[in-house]
Amino acid sequence: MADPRIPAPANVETTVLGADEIILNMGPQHPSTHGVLRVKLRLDGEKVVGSECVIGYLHRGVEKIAEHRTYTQFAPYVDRMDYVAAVSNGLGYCEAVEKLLGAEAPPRARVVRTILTELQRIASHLFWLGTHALDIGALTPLFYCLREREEILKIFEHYCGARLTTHAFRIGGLQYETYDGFERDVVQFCEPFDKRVDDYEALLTSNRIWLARTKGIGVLSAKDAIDYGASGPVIRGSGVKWDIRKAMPYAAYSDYEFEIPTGENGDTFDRYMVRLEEMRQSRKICLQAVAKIPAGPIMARIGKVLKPPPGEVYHAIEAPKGELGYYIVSDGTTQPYRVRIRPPSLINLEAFDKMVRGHLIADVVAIIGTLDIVLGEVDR
Amino acid sequence: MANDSEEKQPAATPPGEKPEAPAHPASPPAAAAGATPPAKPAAPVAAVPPKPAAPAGPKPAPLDNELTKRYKSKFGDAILETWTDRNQAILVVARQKLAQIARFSLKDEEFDYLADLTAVDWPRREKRFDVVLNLYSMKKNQRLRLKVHVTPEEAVPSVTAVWSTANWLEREVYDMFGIIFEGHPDLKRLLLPEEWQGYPLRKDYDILTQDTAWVRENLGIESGQ
Amino acid sequence: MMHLLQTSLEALKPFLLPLIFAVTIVAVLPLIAGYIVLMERKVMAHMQVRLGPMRVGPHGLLQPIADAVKLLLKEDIIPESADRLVFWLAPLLTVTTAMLAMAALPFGPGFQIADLNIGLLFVVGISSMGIFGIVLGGWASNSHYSLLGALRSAAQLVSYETAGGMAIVGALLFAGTLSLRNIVEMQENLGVWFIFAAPVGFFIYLVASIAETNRAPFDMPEAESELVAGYMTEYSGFRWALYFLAEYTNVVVVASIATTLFLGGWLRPFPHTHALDFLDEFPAALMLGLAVYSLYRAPKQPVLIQKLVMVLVAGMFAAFAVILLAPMVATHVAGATSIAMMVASWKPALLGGFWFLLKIFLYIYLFMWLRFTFPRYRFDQLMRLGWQFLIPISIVNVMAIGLGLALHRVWGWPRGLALITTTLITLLIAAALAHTGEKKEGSEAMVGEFWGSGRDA
Amino acid sequence: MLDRVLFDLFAGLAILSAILVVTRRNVIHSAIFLITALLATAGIFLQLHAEFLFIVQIILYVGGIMVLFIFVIMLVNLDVALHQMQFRRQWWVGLLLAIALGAETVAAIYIGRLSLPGPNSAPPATALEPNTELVGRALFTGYMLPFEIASVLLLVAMIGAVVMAKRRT
Repeated sequence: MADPRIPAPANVETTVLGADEIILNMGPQHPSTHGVLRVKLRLDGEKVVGSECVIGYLHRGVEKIAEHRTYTQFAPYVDRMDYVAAVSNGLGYCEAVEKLLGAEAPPRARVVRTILTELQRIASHLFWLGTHALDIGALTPLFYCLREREEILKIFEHYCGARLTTHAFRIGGLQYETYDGFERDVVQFCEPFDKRVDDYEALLTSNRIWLARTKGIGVLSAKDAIDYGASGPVIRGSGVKWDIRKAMPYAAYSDYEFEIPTGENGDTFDRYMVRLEEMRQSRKICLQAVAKIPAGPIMARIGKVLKPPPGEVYHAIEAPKGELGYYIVSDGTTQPYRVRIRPPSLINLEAFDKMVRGHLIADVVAIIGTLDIVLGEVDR
Repeated sequence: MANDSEEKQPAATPPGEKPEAPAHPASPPAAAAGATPPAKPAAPVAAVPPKPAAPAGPKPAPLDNELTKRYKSKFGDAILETWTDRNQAILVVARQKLAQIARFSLKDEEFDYLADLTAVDWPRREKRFDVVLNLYSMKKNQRLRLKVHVTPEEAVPSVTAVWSTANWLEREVYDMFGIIFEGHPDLKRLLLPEEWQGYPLRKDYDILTQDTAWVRENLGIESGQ
Repeated sequence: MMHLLQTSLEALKPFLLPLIFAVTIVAVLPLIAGYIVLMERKVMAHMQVRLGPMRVGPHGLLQPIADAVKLLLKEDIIPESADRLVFWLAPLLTVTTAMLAMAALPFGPGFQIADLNIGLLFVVGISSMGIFGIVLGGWASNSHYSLLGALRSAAQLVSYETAGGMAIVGALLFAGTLSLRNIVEMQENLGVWFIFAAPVGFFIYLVASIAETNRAPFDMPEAESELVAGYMTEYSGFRWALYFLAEYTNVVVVASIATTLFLGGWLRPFPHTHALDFLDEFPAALMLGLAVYSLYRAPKQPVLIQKLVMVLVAGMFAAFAVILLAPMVATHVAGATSIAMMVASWKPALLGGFWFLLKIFLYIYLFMWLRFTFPRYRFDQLMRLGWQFLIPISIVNVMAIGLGLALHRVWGWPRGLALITTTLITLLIAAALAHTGEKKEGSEAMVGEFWGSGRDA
Repeated sequence: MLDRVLFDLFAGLAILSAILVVTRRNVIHSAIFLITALLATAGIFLQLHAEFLFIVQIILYVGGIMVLFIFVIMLVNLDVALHQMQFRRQWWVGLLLAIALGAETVAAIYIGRLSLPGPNSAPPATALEPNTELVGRALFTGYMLPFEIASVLLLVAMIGAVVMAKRRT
């Protein structure tokens, strides 16, 4: 029964179901909802009239757990949110706590962190491209993308022992020194990667059917993108030139030059082009960073027991999915008083209803794909 | 604080107000520890001073710059306090005026992007909840944090009309804290099932408790670890 | 009693040979369908930087047998609320129509079940009845997804049959007869395959045949990502295998129609130019090459049993090579004995069969190639392509070929020149039509209404 | 002798499925039986060596019209409508019409009984020569005008259908 304190919403006219309007329930077990997302589609024939996302199937209460763990103990939980881009989650959390402490990672740690985060961005975009193309019916790109992603995961495994939920960083810097041959592996991956992205483009970009399935689908204007708080490739696809790595540089991004790709009319095709271009830019960053990794310590002197002075901080980084923000409140004890994580996937998903109206069922799948959501991050 | 300095703070940390070198031990303003904490969360109450083993970071300091002046001139006493903590501006505003302040921030101060809306539960305080809005201005590349102190019974005016992204964020705050947002188009739980009893992120909601009735009825298992 | 038996035997005499052919085809077809599935999985795998089935038999060669056994043993669920009679009938209908269409197809000069003088019309007519199986199957399983899938596939088949039919008419104008055997003989007499005479017709038929057999990039009915498995969702076990068998038989039927009509049936490329007579030895050489290759691979197999199977496969290929070589060398080896003469007389039949199967193989390979490179068309784009582009172009193609023939026969233009001009006319009109199609889409902002006009850049 | 057996088979099948068409409650079942009836008549055409008619019957009736029948049945979901209204009251109108039609056919057969072939005479021995060409030639020479009129009529009908469909969506 509804919460008594909430007045029944007056303006919601109880819509008598139109004669031919049907509710199609997509998910939570559906091959292309990228996780346990349930979408209630109101259909008129095959055209989507309205939609409602039901989420929470993967809610693990990460923020509640944070209040019962010390700062260092909570770090591995962060990887389990956006499990496709665990490294950048870790970077965001570690930098937020470092800000809380008023400490800072040494230059060498910051450069290695940048390299690993950019590699993770490429891996996340590769995974997105493979599954997105698969949903629209192109079977082959998936295997090319996973082949490249495998190389990156090998580098992660060699560096910190894990491939997916890596827990690669520690508050204050890095746990492990880079293994010898780290630079060689990164260069070995990045050198041919540009040609690889050309292969994907050859398969898809000039493909008539791919254009027919992505141009003009799921249009999100720049004004709406900002109003709906979209971030990352979703907002850049609509033409807003905003990237936290440039606006508020963190780690070692201020030392490297790279462009921010943007689309024109904010449809699925523009977001696809933006993400492809971002992969190329990440490769450029990695190559520049690997060229000169400064020597020096990899861990700041912040001691074993972290007791940040009371207060709060909001630190946001540019995760592959968008702006990943950490709002941490400290009460001076060793355990954070409150950790709030701004999930880019959840907030990008809000624009889903506006983007999907007027399209057909087949487009719903393309639109879910273009938002690049991961349900671990949406439900936390 | 190398990377922070590039982070353009409102009025780039007013000259002279630069927090002195963090050498001296931070005054122990631990709000939570204080018995009957005064309104200001950071009032220095003599709690056990944290061991200065960790380098004591910057402590919250009152903030006064053109931005706060413009807000104060427009809303006068509705702006209760202005702080800067770790180089980030915080405005504590009155609950009633939140809608107007939000619209003012969007229209005149061009904070066109609501990065995040959340809440913090300080059970020992009389106005128990902090509703926190993290704003960001694309044009000025600045962040601003609005805070509202609320008791569980009071309803917070919804800012969904100002920034559409607040819709789900407010639903999640209601779901986790039980704070009512009046004027919200469709306020119901976002993550937990609709019939769930209790608000998990409240401090008094222990980590092991579950809505055993709901679990037994829907999942058919005798819950509890 | 003996008299009655005698007369009935006499009555059945003319049906004996076709009966044997029919039994061989119906027996061999599931095996062929199984190996086409294996070929598809292997080709798909190699296109996607992976190996495909490698475990059952060497290089997965015994995989189809494993699949068949699996499908036989799988539980055959009939949904409780399904309409039992129609649920049982639907897959049966698709398989029978698919196999019935094989009746008129000339696999070789001698090897044809029935040379109907309405051969082509018969094949097209029977395969158009395949829609019932799909539509009734979707309706009978009484689930929302299956009904949507069934409706979509029915609409798709109807619209692409028209386009395919008109494309066939394009080639028929040259052949002048409906009997498939005569069509191939006509291509032999004219000395030109109809693909060169009516190229536009061939490509339209290629596209239409892909859509007609519900294969990607037109496989909307069982688009995995939205409708789960379209009309086949509720089927399982052997019933589902029937649908699968019907789909691959349809692929073979469509491939053989295209081969007979456009690629010169059982004809060897350039049958008359004696300079290329070595092509007669090509089949045997190919088989020999395959035998040597599998022998070379045999020791490399990890498991002993796979080594044996590989040697067996090599033996089979060697046997084929000998059979295909026999007619050529019979006269030299055994002199002018009756056996040698008989064996030599088999030459056209054997070689014809080989070339026909090779062309079908290449056509099906083209199907697979398209399937793994193209994403899927959305349903309304698919329908719009069918109605607003393919059908008009196929009609224009028929008219153009008619004009070409008139130019040649009445005004005495050289045949080559007439045909080239008419093909150019068709291509020009096709380009114009495609252009207007895009311009119209460009202007519409929103994606269209129910059977909307999604973008077709 | 084989022809005789086949003929009886096809004729029996046609009559049986025709009866089933009208007696089935389930719409789809009656549609299926209608298809079997049409196929049976096509079989009889084939027996008379009229292949063109055989294949046209299949393409036209079974492949074309019946597909649209089933399409409509599925779209309109007749089953629901079937249970609601029963025309119980007008059965006697049906009966009268049936009797009138029956009398008419019996009279026709009785009058023409002389020209009908005897019970055991074989079907025409000389098979028709390939009648596709015959039908084709006749259509485009002797009956050119009616052919053109028919095609124009069809065109008008198609355009009418498109216009009606356009206005509804």
